[in-house]
Amino acid sequence: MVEDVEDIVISTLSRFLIPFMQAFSLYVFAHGHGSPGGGFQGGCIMAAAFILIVIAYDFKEAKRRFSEKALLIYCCVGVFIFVGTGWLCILLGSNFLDYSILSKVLPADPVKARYYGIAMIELGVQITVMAIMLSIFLDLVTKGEHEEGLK
Amino acid sequence: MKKILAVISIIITGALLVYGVKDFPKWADPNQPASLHVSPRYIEHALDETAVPNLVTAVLGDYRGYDTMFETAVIFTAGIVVMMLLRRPRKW
Amino acid sequence: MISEQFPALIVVTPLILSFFIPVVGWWRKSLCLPIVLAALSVCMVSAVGLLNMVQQHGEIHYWLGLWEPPWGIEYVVDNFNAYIAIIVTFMALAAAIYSKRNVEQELPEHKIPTFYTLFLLNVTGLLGITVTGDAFNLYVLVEIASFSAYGLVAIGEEGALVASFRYIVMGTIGACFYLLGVGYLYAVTGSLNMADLRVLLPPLYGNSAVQTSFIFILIGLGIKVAFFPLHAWQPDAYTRAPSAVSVLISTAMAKTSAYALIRIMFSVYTVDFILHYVSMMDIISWMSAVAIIVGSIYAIQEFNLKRMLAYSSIANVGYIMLGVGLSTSTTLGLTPALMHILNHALIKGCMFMTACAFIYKAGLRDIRDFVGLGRRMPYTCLAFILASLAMIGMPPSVGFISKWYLILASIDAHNYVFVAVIFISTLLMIYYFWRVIEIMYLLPAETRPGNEITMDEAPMSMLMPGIILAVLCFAVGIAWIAGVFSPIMDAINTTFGLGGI
Amino acid sequence: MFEYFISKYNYWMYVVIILIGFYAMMAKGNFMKKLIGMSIFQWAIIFYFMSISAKKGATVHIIGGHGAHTVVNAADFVNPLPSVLMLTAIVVAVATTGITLSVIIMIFKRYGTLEEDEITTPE
Repeated sequence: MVEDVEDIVISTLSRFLIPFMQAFSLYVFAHGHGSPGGGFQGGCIMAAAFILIVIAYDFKEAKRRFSEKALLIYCCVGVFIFVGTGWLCILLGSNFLDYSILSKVLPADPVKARYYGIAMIELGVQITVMAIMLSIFLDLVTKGEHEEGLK
Repeated sequence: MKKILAVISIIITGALLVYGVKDFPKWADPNQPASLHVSPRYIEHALDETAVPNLVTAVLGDYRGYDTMFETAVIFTAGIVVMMLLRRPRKW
Repeated sequence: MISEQFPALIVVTPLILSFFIPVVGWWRKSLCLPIVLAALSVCMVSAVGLLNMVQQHGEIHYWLGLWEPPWGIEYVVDNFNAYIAIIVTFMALAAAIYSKRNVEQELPEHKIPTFYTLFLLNVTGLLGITVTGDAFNLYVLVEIASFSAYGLVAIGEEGALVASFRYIVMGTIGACFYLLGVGYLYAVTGSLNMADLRVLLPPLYGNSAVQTSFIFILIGLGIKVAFFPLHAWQPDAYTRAPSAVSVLISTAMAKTSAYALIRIMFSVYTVDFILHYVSMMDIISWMSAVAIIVGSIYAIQEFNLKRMLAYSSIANVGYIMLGVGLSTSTTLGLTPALMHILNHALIKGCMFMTACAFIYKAGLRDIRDFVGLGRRMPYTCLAFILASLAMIGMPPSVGFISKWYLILASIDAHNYVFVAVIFISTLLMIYYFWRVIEIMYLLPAETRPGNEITMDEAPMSMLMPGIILAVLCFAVGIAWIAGVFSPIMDAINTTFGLGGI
Repeated sequence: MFEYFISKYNYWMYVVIILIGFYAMMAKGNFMKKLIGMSIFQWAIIFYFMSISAKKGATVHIIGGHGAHTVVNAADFVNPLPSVLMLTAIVVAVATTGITLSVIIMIFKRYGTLEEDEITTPE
C-alpha cells in the first residue's frame, strides 16, 4: 500500500498542479486536430494527473475521487464511443468508420463531418486511455488489494 | 548453455539484420520508396478530404482509423488482463 | 444491405459485445456466457454468409471508411478466409459452450466476467486476422489475440504464471519479428496493403531487405504457430491453461496463426519468390519432418495427458507445415495443408475437451491413473477413442484423409522420405494413444469393497461438444472423400497459383 | 565505403539496440531483466520505423496556415504514416509492459523469487 504520510510541500504543490495538468490534458486533446496531440497523449496526461493524486496524498483520497467501478465503466464507455461511432456509420448506410456519412445527422458537409468524426473517436480514445492507464497503475501499485474490490 | 544459445541466435539475427540493411535507401532520402508511394496522398489531400491540418491525426483517425480502433482495443485488453490477474474480490 | 457489411460485422460484433461483459457481469454473472454465445452466433452467421457470397460473386473487398486500398484499410475475403473464419467461429462456439461448467469450477467467481471478456476479445483478434487484407492491421490483431491469450493462460492451474511469462516473451519476439518484417517491406515499397505489396514486390525480389523480411515474418509467425524449433512456449501454455482456454488456443488460435503464415507466404510473396530467391520450401519441409518425429517422441515420454496432447500438437503443426512445404512441387497444391488445418482443429478440440473433462470430473491428469475410467465416464471415453482413431488415421476419419493426401503429395514430389516419416509418426501415435486406451479399458481396476466404480459422467454442456466433434471427425472425413469441399480447395489453389503443375 | 556506413547510420544504431534487447531477453535468467530486454527490443523497432519517415528538407507533418485549399507539396512534409503506425506500436509496447509486470507481480507473490532457475513447478 502507499504510505499514509502527508507532506505539506508536496500536497500543496500538487493541489496547485493537478488542475493545470487536467486542463492541459484537455487542451492537448482538443488541439489534436491542429497541433501535436490527440486522444492518446491527452489521456496519458490526464491519467498522470490522477496518479499524482495517489502519490501526493494517499490511496484512499484517490479512491474517493475515482472508484473502481467508475474506472471500469469509463474504460468500457471510451471504447464503446469509438466502436459505436463506427456502428453509427453502418446504421446510416455506409461502411464501417466512414465518417462522411455522419453529415446526415450533423450540421456539416461530408468533409467537415470527417473532422467531427475524428473528434468523436479521439474522445473515446482519451477516456479509455485515461481510465486504463489509471487502472493498470492502481492495480500494479497496490498489487490488486483495493479497498472496494470489484465483486 | 543458455548464454551460448543466446549468443548464437544473436549472431544469426545480427547477420540477417545487417544483410537486410544492405539494400535499404539512405537515411532521410527524399526519394525513398516510403516517401513516394502511399504517403504523398496523405500529405497533399488530407486537408481537403478531412479538414484536419495535423496529418498524423488525419491518418490516425480516418484513413487508418480501423488500426486505431484496435489500438484502443489492445489497451482495453491489457487493462482487463491486469484487472483479472491482480484484483481480488471484496473482502466483506 | 446487411450482407454487404458481413466482413465488418464478423469482427466488430464480438468486439462491441466484449465491452458490455465486464459491466453486465458486475451486475449479473450468469449473463456473461449468453452474451458470448450471442456474439459468436452472429459471427457464425456472418462467416457462413461470407462463404456463400464468395462462392457466388468471387472475392469480396470491403473498404473501411470508404478509402480505396493502398491508403485505407481493406478487408479481402476469398474462399480461404471464409473457410478459416468458419473453423474459428465453430471451434470458439464449441469452446464457449464447453466452458460453462468448468469455468465455474476452475476460476474464482469474480474472475468470470473478465474471463469471458478476454475470451471474446481473443476471438475478435482471431477473426480479424482471418479477414484483414492489410499487413500492419494483421500485426495489431495478432497482438490482441496474443494479449488475451497471455491473460487467459496465466489464470490456469499451478505453474500457469511461469508458462504465461514464457509465452509473453516468445510471443513478443514473434510479434516484433513480424512487425520488423512488415517494416522492411514498408521501407522498400512504401505500402502496407497485401494486394498492393504483391504488385509492387516482383521487381524488388533481389533486394536483400525483401529477402530478410520474408525470413523475419516466417520466424515471427512460426513462433505463433509453434513450429518445431520455436515451440518452447507451447507445451507449458497448453498444459497449464484453464480447460476452455486449452481448447480455444490449441484449435482456433493455432490454426489462425497457420492461416496468417500461409496468407503472407503466398499472398504477399509469391511462389516464384519463395522458390527462386530464398528457396525456403525444402527447409520448411525438412523442419516439418523433424517436428513430426520429435513431437511424437516427446509425446511418448509424457504421462500428463494434456501435455502429451500439446506435444502431439507440435507434430501436427509439422503435418500442416509439411503440406505447405510440399505445396509448390505437387499437383495437389495447398490442399493437404488446408485439410489438416480443419481436421486437426476437430480432432484436437475433441481430445482437449475430453482430457479436461477427466480433470473436471475426476481430477485425473496422469494417464497412469486412468484405470477403470472407461466404465466411470463411458461417453467421454468413447469420444476420446473416436478422436484417437481419427488421429491415428482410421479410414474414413479425417486423420486418414490428411495422411493420405500428404502421402500422395510426397510421392508426387518424389520425396519418399516424407512417406516414411508419416508412417513412423503414425506408428508412434498408435503407441501413445493405445497406451491411454489400454489403461482406460483393459487394465483391471482394483475394486475394494465400498469403492466400486460407478458411472459418473461429465455434465451435458461438456459432453455434448466433445461428442459432436468426435462424430464430426468421421462425418467430415466422409465429406472430404465425397468431395464436398474440393471446389473450395481448388479455388484457394487457383488464387495462389498453386497445384496443377 | 565510409559514405555507405554514414548514409545508413540510423539502421546500424537500431541493429545494435535491437540486439542488446534480444540478448537480454534470451540470456538473462531474471524475469525483470527479461522484461527490460523486451522493452528495449520493442523500442528499437519503433526507432527504426520513425527513422524511415525522415526526409531531408521537410518539416513537421502539420499543415500551417489554416486557409482552405492551400497547395501542399509532398516533399515539404515528413511522412506521417510511420508516426501513425508507431503510435499503435507504442500502445502495444505499453500494454505488453503492463501485462508482463502484473504477471511478474503474481509470480513474486506465489514463489517469492524472480530467478527463473529457482522456480520449480510440479509436473
